[in-house]
Amino acid sequence: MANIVEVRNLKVEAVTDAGRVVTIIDDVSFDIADGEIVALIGESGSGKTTIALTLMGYARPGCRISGGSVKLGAHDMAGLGESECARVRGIEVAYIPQSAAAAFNPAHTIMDQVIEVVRIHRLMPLRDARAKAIELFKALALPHPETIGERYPHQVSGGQLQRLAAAMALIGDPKLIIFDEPTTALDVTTQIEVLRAFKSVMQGKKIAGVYVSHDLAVVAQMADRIIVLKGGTIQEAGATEQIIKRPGHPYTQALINAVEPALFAGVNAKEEAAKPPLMEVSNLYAGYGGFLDKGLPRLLAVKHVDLRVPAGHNLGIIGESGCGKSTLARAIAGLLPAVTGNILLEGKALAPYARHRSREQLRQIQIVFQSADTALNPSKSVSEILERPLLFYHGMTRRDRAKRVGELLDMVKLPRGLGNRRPSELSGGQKQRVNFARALAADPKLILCDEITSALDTVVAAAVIDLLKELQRELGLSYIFISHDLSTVRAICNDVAVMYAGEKVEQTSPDKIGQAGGHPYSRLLFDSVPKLDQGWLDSLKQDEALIEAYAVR
Amino acid sequence: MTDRISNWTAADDRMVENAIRRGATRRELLNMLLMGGVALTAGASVLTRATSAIAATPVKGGHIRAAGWSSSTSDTLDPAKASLSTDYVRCSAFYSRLTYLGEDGKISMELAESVESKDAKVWTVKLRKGVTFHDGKPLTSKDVVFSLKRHLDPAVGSKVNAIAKQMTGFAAKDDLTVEVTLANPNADFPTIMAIHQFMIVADGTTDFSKGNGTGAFVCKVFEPGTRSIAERNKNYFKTNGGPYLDSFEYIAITEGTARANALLSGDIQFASNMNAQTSRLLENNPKITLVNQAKGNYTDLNARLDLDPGNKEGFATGLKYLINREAIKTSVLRGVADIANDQPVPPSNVYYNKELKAKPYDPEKAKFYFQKAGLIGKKIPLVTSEAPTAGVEMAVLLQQSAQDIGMDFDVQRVPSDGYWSKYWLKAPVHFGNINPRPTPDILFSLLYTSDAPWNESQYKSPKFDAMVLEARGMLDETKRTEMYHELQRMISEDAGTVIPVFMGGIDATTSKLKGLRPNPLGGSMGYAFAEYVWLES
Amino acid sequence: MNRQIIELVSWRLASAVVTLLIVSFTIFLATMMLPGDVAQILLGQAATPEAVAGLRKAMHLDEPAIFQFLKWLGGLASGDLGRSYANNMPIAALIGGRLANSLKLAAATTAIAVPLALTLGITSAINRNSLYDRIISGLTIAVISVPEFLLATLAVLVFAVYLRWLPALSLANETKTFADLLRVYALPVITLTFGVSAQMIRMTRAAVIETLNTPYVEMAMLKGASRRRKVLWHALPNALGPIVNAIALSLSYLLGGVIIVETIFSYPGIAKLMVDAVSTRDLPLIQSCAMIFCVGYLVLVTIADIIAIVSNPRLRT
Amino acid sequence: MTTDTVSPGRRVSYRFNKIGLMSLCIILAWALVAFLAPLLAPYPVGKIVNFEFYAPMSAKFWMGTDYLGRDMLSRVLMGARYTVGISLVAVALACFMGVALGMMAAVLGGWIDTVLSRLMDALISIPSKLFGLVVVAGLGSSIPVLILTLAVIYTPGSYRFARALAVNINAMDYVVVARARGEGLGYLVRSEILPNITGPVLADFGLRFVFIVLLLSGLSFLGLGVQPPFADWGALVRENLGGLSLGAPAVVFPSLAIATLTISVNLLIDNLPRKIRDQGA
Repeated sequence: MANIVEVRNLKVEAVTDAGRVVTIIDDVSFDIADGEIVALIGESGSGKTTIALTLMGYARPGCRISGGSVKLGAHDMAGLGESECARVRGIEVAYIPQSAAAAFNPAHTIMDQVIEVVRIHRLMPLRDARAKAIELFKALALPHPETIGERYPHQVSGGQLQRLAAAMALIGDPKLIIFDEPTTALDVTTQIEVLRAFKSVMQGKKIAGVYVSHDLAVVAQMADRIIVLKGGTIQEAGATEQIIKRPGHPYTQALINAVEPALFAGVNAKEEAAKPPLMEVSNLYAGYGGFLDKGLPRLLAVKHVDLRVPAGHNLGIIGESGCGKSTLARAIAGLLPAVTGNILLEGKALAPYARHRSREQLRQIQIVFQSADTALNPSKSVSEILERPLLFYHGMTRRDRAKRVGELLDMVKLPRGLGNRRPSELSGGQKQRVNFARALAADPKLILCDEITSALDTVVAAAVIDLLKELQRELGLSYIFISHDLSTVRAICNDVAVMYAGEKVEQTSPDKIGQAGGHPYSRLLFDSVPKLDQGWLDSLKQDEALIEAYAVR
Repeated sequence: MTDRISNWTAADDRMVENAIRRGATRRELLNMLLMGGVALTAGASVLTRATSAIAATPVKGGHIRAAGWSSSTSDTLDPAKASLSTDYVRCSAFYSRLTYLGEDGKISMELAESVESKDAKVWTVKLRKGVTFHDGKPLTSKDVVFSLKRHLDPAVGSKVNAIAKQMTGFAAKDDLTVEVTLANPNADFPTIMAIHQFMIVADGTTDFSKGNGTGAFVCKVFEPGTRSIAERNKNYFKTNGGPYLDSFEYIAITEGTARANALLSGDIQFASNMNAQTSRLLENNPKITLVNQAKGNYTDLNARLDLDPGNKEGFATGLKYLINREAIKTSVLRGVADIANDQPVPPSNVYYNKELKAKPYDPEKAKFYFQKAGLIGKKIPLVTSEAPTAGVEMAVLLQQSAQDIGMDFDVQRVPSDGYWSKYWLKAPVHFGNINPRPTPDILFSLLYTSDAPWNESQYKSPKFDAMVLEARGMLDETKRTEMYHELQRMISEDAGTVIPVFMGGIDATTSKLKGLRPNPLGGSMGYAFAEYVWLES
Repeated sequence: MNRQIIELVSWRLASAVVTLLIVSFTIFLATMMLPGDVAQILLGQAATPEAVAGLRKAMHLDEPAIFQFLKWLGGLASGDLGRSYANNMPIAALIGGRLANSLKLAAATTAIAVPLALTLGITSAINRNSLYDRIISGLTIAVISVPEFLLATLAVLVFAVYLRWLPALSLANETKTFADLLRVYALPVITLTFGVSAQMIRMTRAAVIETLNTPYVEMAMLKGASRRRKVLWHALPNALGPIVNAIALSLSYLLGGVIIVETIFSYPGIAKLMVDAVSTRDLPLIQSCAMIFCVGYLVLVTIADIIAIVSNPRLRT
Repeated sequence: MTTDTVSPGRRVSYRFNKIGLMSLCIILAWALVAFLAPLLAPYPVGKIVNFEFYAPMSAKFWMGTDYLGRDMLSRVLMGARYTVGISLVAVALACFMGVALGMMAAVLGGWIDTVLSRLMDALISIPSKLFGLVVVAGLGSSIPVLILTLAVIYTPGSYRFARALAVNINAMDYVVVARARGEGLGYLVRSEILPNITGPVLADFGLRFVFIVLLLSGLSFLGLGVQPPFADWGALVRENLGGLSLGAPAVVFPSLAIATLTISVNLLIDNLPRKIRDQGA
């Protein structure tokens, strides 16, 4: 079988803002055979997307292909000029982006954008192109294939857009398609649909592919071969089966271990019922927008939710995007006042508005957000960030604060020297630790963790989870742990509440979730989490009715 | 010797021509030529050439656009309310006065056939026959009574209410005869009637926007704050002379530079009130003619005679010798000024005392007087502002001259806002600014009699007061003239007002526009140029 | 689509009334703060207390000011702008011709400045960092940085005084033929175009470049799209909102901000009218002018919003 | 995308590029001139030093003389004082009011935001030049009146700009965290929001400064600026506009002074170091 892609000694350099040149891809070589799908796997910053883009002769602004060759069929993409590359792009090699929602131009109809490649390269009459696009829509199992093209991007769901992006890539009959984390932004139930559509089209058309992902389980379903990357160099390459079954490199092993963390071995479930609950929420309603006649907000995001968190226990809240889990956290923290319902902290009712709560009450509940980037004030140093709650809640002197900051940094396993840095000088994992340390500084009883690991790479996320557990043991904290990722929740929670469309549909222990007898939505959610098993996707049988009822396509 | 002169160019020709237009005397002109290094005989021939260029015969026809410098939505065609130059120009074109003050400062009759009085108290005005308003209505004594009487009504908002108050009785004796009774005798009544606001409007007029008068032009378009278009009045009562133009448009261009540029680009044919600096842009242009306005406005330095240091004898006289009139004329006002002799009647006035010479610039003499007053070495505050024209520059000049003789003037420059109410007339030594008035009587009773509202130096002289009153009622011209000459002398010698120069602006026209002359009532030929100018074909 | 626009327009109408009331009252207060009143100003030097009082009485100015203001406001509600204090003419008549002149000047400038600014802004965005882009940027900065009156005077000197191609004055009523029209409007339009388009060029360029950094433009490039296509088909429709907004703000300046141009070219527009009105303390005229500027601004901003909605499918439905 | 390694481009410098540095130098030079003007000016500002008006440049009068024969160099140097001084104070006032109110509106929201925003909208709809004219013509031109008028005119723009920025920052998680902690308005505004909008606010400050310089010179052109014999640069240009066709240095130099200042500020904004520009952007 001939190779469609031959990459030799690829080197990519980037210029930093300070003007320094750094090598971000170093000495990478690999081949892709006709019709073969090769996965590039690694964490963020590993250079996987950068490598994939060089196959299109493209380096993002600030980067430059500085060495080696990238043979794509007859062309060396590393050596072509901009206009020559443009002639190749779209017809020989096509790209499916991570976020189709961002990659579709909001100002034009989907059809216009899908057939744009035809227009640019004058491949065929536009009428034929439209017919071909509709064929592709059908092949990708899109609903209303005849008319979906007339819509605008914002009128279709994320999962559909992702498939439409595939149609956009396929329209020019490329020999190679680059998938750049195409399902990362999707909910698990949606992801399955999309993966299936991709797989069937690729198999049908015998097109070679590069599948860029950080998710081994997903890659296992799609790729023939896997290349493991770290820090811009290849760590290990091999057939999919070999990599997931017999990883050679310790880094690969770490990746595999992080996919399915162990279940939480919490305290005995029996004991907890006896204790008075730390936090009790009953019949909570919350939402956004102006108020309607009956005193309910225009957009009700949380409906009739009851929760109970015994001291020292962790409650996981799981659900897909838009299920109201973050709103629930905000209502508890008093950021978004609950419309009705009670929030009791150690048996005492909390006011709906944070500003009506006492400082002591506020201190006991802390909230930690998903995106460490936006959760830390970029203009302050780590010490300043950590000192504020110490001053605010505890009125500590300057010296005590400095001492305590050191202790807090120790607790979250960060070097003390980091105190002088600003958030922009920290890595994602470090930021999330600072974020968490700030919550700890208050000396709280309950920490609301809103998707705190979602933006982190799997290995880093696993380490953060371990830290959380450790701190809980030492400090006797309780967490309300909100996530869309079932395995993470199961790794840390005594109890898991499943939310769907604003309501809590089920609350059970982590080992029982998704088992027969549970709520059907929980089962669907459980089933949809990819397994590190090559045959998982093909063998997965799901209840069509269930998907119809719950999956947000 | 031939008429050919070396180094004599067309530009010099124009300079001489301009000078003639400005009203320079033959003697001045010859001086000018001499300064240019031209022999007297040759100079004489140049002069002839220039004068002949002026003495062309008027031609009828044509249209011009003329620009004043101020205009607003409050532009009005009601002569009683006229306040901006644009109002004066328009009213002068559309209405007529009973009398007219000529270039030489002499009164001629306009709507009146005669204005006579035996005692200067009761005045009989006989009107011309056959004069009609633009709407066809004939002029009668009722119109005159209406026009004069309305100045007394506060609702009219007349600008000359104060002057009009001396008229106490109005009687239409017959259709063409009006009798006006004054509170006190005033021989200047005919001159007062030449003031713009006393123009004659039709009896009972309330809407003045039509400009229905008896003037040389009929109002076609009047847009306040924008423009007016006037057409020649075919039924104008004056049959000899103007108006020559078929029509003229009058607009305002506030910016001096913009006015000059518009004239240069040919958009307008007449630009009024250019200052010395802007004139420089125009003076070497063969297509432009500059005409000096009559000079009557002045900025004066006032030492109050009732306060220190003005009450020390010799101080005011010292100032009169210390002020450098020549320097003010040439450097501050760039030549556009006449040397004045410390009294308010300008040379263009018939009653001007030619014998009264201005005191020369003589620091030593000034020092003598200051020593006499015991003021050498004392710090004397001198209040000035931008509000009186060139007040700051004059103060600075004086300060420099004073330093040379050991006098210490402390120039206090105060804001122009509120200058007139806060400092003028009040500070011991300060600057003032006075606009031209048509008669010496108005000037004297406004500025120098003991009860004068604006007695700038607090000059009080019973002899002066009595003579002003006597002169006002005096019908014998010779005696009156003598009295006015004496009054001027008294002011010049005794009052605390130092009047260094009379100032005036410059009107600029295209060289094709002829007939423009200075007039004591103000620029643009006393604002009545439209009737008198003509366009060379 | 229509519902959205109707909603916007009706919301705008409602808030416009509030805004107009605020502006009107602010202007009223400001006018009250000004020293002197119309009677005093009209009398000038001859303003003795009796004379002022008499004239005030005759002009019905002796009523309390707030009463006059409310009367004017009431008149406005029935479409009557009242009469000018200064010359007793109906305000509508005073404003009519002037407003038409101002609108003509604004329209002429818009017709030239907007296409010019869009072309230059977009082309320099396409050729970003090229020599062309740098020249345009340099020129726009230079033009923004120079006072308008200097530009205007220079233009007069060059085109009217030296070259004698164009008239130095723009007397709006001089236009009998189309050629006249072009000549009369040329200089003020050139001056205004300079000032107005420089801002628009910068804004257009910035807006286009900002959209060029979006993932969908990167995607277009990965589809093989040319620079032109990226800018014109992908970036521009999405940059339209901010661009139109910038244009609206620039154009709102053309109604009331042209006082200097009106002064230099003796153009009888509405800005000069308002300045006159202020100098004579002509309350009804001041108010009416202020209302016109305010309405003009609101109309432009609303049009900009409507264009932004129509051009954006997300807002359209 | 979050990375778990510190990406190499993150440490950015406060260094100016060449154009930025040059602009900054020019601006600082003018500021220095404004400060030291009375010491630098060779002649008194109002003094007629030469009987020739519009004199050309000479060793005695470096920038020639003006329409009255006053030394232009002295006038331009002193003009810096008025132009730079008045504009700077006015822009500082405008930005202070605008930013303070804008942040307050963004943080408090609700009816305060609505009322403030509506008020500012109303103010913005009055053409700035006319507003300035009305006030200055009415109250008379003095330096405090000029400063206040200019400040009021440019406050709504600054308000809108600051509010838009602050609304974005206000939605950031760290502000939400601070709210959840129970922090008050003062802390939120001062510590959480302000430090993160300084970059753009600084750029806006510069831009507004340019507008104010130009508006001030426009007012001077209409005779409503600084009153003679003192003059800001705009007034200097206006006074000597008659000399334009003579090519008099008296009109060229103040024009150049305005242009160098405003162009420098514009260029400085365009070439601000990344670190400052990105602060909170």
